[in-house]
Amino acid sequence: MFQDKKARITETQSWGSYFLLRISAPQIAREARPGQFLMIRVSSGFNPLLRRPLSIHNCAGPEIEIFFQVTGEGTRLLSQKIAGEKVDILGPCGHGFSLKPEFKGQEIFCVGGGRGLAPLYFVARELQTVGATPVIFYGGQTLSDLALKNRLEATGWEINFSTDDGSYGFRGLITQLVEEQLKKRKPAFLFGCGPEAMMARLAEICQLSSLPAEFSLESIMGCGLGACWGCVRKIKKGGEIKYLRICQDGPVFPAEEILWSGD
Amino acid sequence: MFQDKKARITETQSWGSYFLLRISAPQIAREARPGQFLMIRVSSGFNPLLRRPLSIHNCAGPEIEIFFQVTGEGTRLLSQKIAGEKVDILGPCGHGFSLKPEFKGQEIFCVGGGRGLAPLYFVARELQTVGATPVIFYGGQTLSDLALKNRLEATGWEINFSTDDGSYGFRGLITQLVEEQLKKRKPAFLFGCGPEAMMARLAEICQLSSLPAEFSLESIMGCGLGACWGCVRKIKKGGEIKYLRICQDGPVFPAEEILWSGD
Amino acid sequence: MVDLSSDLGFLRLKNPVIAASGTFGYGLEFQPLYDLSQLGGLVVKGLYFKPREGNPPPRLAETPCGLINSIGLQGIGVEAFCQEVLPKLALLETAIIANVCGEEEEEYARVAEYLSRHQGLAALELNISCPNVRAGGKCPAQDPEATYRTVKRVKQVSPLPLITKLSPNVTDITAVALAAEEAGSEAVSLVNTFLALAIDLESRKPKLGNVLGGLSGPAIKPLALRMVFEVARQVKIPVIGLGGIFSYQDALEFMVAGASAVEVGTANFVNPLACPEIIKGLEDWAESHGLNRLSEIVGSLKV
Amino acid sequence: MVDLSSDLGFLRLKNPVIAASGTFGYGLEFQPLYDLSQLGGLVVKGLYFKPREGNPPPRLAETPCGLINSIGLQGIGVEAFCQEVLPKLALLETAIIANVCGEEEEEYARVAEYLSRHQGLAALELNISCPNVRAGGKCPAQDPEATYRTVKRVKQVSPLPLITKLSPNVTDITAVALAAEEAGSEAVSLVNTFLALAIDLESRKPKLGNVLGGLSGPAIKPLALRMVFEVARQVKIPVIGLGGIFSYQDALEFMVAGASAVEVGTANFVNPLACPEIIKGLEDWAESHGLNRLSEIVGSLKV
Ligand SMILES: Cc1cc2nc3c(=O)[nH]c(=O)nc-3n(C[C@H](O)[C@H](O)[C@H](O)COP(=O)(O)OP(=O)(O)OC[C@H]3O[C@@H](n4cnc5c(N)ncnc54)[C@H](O)[C@@H]3O)c2cc1C
Ligand SMILES: Cc1cc2nc3c(=O)[nH]c(=O)nc-3n(C[C@H](O)[C@H](O)[C@H](O)COP(=O)(O)OP(=O)(O)OC[C@H]3O[C@@H](n4cnc5c(N)ncnc54)[C@H](O)[C@@H]3O)c2cc1C
Ligand SMILES: Cc1cc2nc3c(=O)[nH]c(=O)nc-3n(C[C@H](O)[C@H](O)[C@H](O)COP(=O)(O)O)c2cc1C
Ligand SMILES: Cc1cc2nc3c(=O)[nH]c(=O)nc-3n(C[C@H](O)[C@H](O)[C@H](O)COP(=O)(O)O)c2cc1C
Ligand code: FES
Ligand code: FES
Repeated sequence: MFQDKKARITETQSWGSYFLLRISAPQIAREARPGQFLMIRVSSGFNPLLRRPLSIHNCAGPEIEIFFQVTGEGTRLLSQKIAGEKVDILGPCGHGFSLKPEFKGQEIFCVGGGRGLAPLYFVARELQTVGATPVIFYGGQTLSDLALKNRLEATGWEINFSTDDGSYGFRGLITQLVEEQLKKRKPAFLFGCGPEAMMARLAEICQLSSLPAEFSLESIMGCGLGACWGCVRKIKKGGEIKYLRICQDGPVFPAEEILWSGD
Repeated sequence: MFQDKKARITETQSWGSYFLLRISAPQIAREARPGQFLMIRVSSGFNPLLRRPLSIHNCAGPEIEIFFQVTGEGTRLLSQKIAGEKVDILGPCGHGFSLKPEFKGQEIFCVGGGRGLAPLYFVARELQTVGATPVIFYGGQTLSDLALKNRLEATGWEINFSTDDGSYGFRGLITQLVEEQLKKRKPAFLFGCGPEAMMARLAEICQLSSLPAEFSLESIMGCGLGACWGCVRKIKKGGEIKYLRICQDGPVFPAEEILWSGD
Repeated sequence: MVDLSSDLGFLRLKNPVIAASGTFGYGLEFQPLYDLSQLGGLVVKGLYFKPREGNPPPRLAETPCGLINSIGLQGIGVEAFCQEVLPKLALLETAIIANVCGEEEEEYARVAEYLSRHQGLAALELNISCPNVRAGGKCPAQDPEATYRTVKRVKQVSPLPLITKLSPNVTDITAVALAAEEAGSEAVSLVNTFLALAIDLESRKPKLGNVLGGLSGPAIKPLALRMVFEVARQVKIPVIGLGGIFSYQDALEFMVAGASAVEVGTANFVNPLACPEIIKGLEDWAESHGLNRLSEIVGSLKV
Repeated sequence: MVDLSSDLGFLRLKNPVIAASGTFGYGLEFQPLYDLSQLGGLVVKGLYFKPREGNPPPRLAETPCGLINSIGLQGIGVEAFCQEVLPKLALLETAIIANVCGEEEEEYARVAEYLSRHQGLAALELNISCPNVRAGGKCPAQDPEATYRTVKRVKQVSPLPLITKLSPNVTDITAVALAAEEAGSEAVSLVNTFLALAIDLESRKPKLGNVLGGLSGPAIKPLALRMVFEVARQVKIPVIGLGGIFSYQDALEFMVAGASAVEVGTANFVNPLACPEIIKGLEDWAESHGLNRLSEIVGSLKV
């Protein structure tokens, strides 16, 4: 865990409301694991006051990447940063996805909705290095939500796209696409990230197919360090239901431990 | 009085900590008189919260100019604006310098220290149009404080420079230079703006020489409209000493009405 | 067309937006910028019986998202107000409210009584909550009994509807609100400013000539909103909410928390067009949310 | 070398900077980022006797220059704290202070008594001022008598020096401070958070699961500074100041206003290195101002 107060942005890319920043932060990059996240200070002033949690989208040598959608003032300010600017980053925070030795030779589904693809790119890359085969599912409302399309297509991985309006890939929900695929193939695991409703439905599907899965959850965060207890959510752990800290006890949790907000 | 929420900056110039912005604000420019000022919103957020009062440095057709020194966060933010950006300006505020018909054919001393020259450029230009002869006194600690040197020298006016360290013009205080000149010539009036101590000393000199004078005063301002009574200062008016509003009853006051902070 | 009006019972405002006392001068200072008849109402600067000198400058200091003031109610007094200002204000098509001050109970009564004898006022706002005048001492709004007494006394001498303005510098603002209601106040407005201190580090002196002052602006919004919510659940008279309202969204939040109308203070400095812009924003919001009457949302917070 | 130490009488801190309760976890969470032995002290998260579930989320909401929290003191309870956490904290070369909570007087006493039986604590901070627990009800720090009783009771059972943490949600904080002093508290710390509300306009629901929460951060600094100034002039015991301290300048302002030491809360979230940076800033400032002992500036405000 490091606070790099002067991490330098080396590259920026954007697609509509989606942005990708590449940032030089060698200490953080060295420790980063897929599913972990950063706490980024978006303003040097007091508005917004708190850092913003963003998944580590990729690591390349001393550099890390973040991929995010502008959803409010904090992400808007971040989106305005240009290459050469410094940002104050804390990380890597939390516990990431479980990459198990037995994944070797197996297919692993990585299912992301919109900005939810952020942590999955990193996990897919790591899966490859351990000899597993990532299968990407990438859903959005419309083509412009599939901001990472080209980047993903360049990897050579199998990618399944869906859009609600059919403007690209399968017309419908990404969960339907996963469900269909599960009729034909037997992945060893599923990693998911995206809107709550999407993940809840995915969890159901996984349970029906006895497919073990992990999801990366979100919550408003104070510290990102496990110190403030502001980010909690009800989690089933060892039979008990408790408020656990998303930042420290997560953000990645096994599907069976999560209580979905619809529950 | 207008609030122009989208006045466009058309040109910027800077010399070290001094900045000049040219801004298109036709309604305000049409009404502006020398010695009046603007209330400028320097941040679209809440820090700093209040507008900053800045003298009207010049008016040219639909455009106005401001000339300022960075002294804190507000002026720093303003200094970072670039041509093309919009600013929210309120003005023209307050009551300016008295330009009397009897000035015609007379010499008028315009004495400014550092950023205090801001309102004097406009007044000198107007003096010329009424047939008076502006004589500029421009003092600073060192050469780099004489940011407007080239601009002034281009006007053809008589300019008397002083610097504390002698790096340009007379070595010493601008007040000494005025005092000396007053031994030789008889201006009809003096307009002054600058640090409190400089103006206080000038007022003394004027009194000794029976030279009528007006000074532009500063104070922290809330509204600039005469509504909050936050900007007051003790002023002698009709025998009485009262808290008057710098923004509305001033910012320009006759020398004899002002109580200097050293008094 | 959405109905924006706010019916306070004793007074019907064309819309719920009122310019707050002390931030809008005697009302006419903003006239050059827009037609004041657009406003739901306006409260003039606090009035004592006699003219007042006010506090020594500096009188203003900025803080994070806030402003501390210690004007100390410099002002022209009721006589000059009624002669020189009120006749002009009376021509406006908006509710004119006078902010009534006093060193002690009797002065409040004298001011209220004097004002009531003149035409043009829609209501009085009883300023028993100004933190800027009594050095170290308390203001009546910091004590339910003093509030009760002052309101009662003013009601005896003035037939005008009374809005009692509450102080946030209290342990339990609902007790003070209930005292005002009980004593016959037709409404309460809250909050006045929070007692605050700012220090200039290098000189080690207070930034304000009066040492302490009152904090206003966005910084206090969540505190004011909490108090409006608490008071609105306790009293039956209408509540006027204020404290850090800068946008129509802020105004709506106060209404959702229980305010029938709102006052806009410090925002007038930052954005002199704040009031008309908020009114426009409320209208657009109500329209886009399919409301017939904006007042439907008053007190609609789901808890 | 400037002497940064702060002598509270019952406790000598190596420097006046203490990490504030609830913003620094059980202390060890910041260990990966810097050596905690740099700190003047650290106050752990509020402790009840038993483990506590805390309030329903969302538990945090941002406001202009501020943060509202309603954690509701979720925590592990004293037993787990003394077994699992305290032994590790005791190894640090900094003053470890436990924040003592209770549903009622007896629980405060039980927690204090339990903690006193263990090694490693330099002092207790009595948290009678948390706005996040009693729905609608008051906390002891909102009443001088309740404060007196609670402090007295805790002093009976615990030999540890006691710092009573005061609530800003009161009419007169000096009365409460004096009550704490009178009951034997060795120091007071102020302020805890200000009771606040934030509303999500579109859903018309409170932003926090618990409806109300406590406001902290830069927004409250001028209010906290005023209260520290008022209290420091009234009590003889040392005052620990907090509320919106984000920089060494902020810390100095509290000291000039009368605080012998300061606590840093919300700033730890925004800048996890806030505490060591403030310590460094204090040192540099004292040096550049030619001070031998930083404590010379305590209470030096010129009024
Ligand atoms: C561990 C973690 C990893 C994340 N990774 C990414 C990522 O890689 N890319 C990405 O685009 N986004 C990610 N997010 C979400 C991102 O943090 C929020 O979108 C961002 O904080 C919103 O800030 P804002 O100031 O732009 O919006 P705000 O104005 O603060 O909020 C806009 C809306 O989003 C809600 N919101 C704010 N913060 C959060 C939050 N932390 N969780 C859920 N809802 C929130 C608000 O209540 C509001 O409705 C992640 C969140 C977490 C907790
Ligand atoms: C009528 C009027 C006209 C002015 N015209 C000009 C001008 O043309 N060019 C120019 O450079 N400056 C001018 N000033 C001064 C200018 O307004 C201040 O320098 C500016 O507001 C400081 O803002 P800041 O945020 O940069 O500094 P801050 O951080 O707010 O303050 C820096 C320091 O300046 C003091 N200060 C802040 N505001 C004022 C103020 N209004 N008057 C006196 N001291 C203040 C503060 O107390 C502090 O010590 C004028 C002031 C007035 C009242
Ligand atoms: C400069 C200034 C002067 C004020 N004068 C008065 C006053 O005369 N009477 C009064 O009742 N309130 C006065 N107030 C308080 C405001 O009316 C209002 O209650 C407070 O500022 C909170 O609202 P805001 O945050 O919108 O400003 C004054 C406030 C400011 C900033
Ligand atoms: C998330 C959070 C949790 C807190 N928990 C506690 C607590 O357990 N005990 C306590 O006495 N104060 C608690 N506080 C209050 C702080 O210690 C401090 O008094 C307050 O936040 C003001 O200081 P600040 O503005 O520096 O944060 C908490 C504050 C926050 C923001
Ligand atoms: S964000 Fe502070 S504990 Fe999780
Ligand atoms: S700045 Fe408001 S009256 Fe002068």
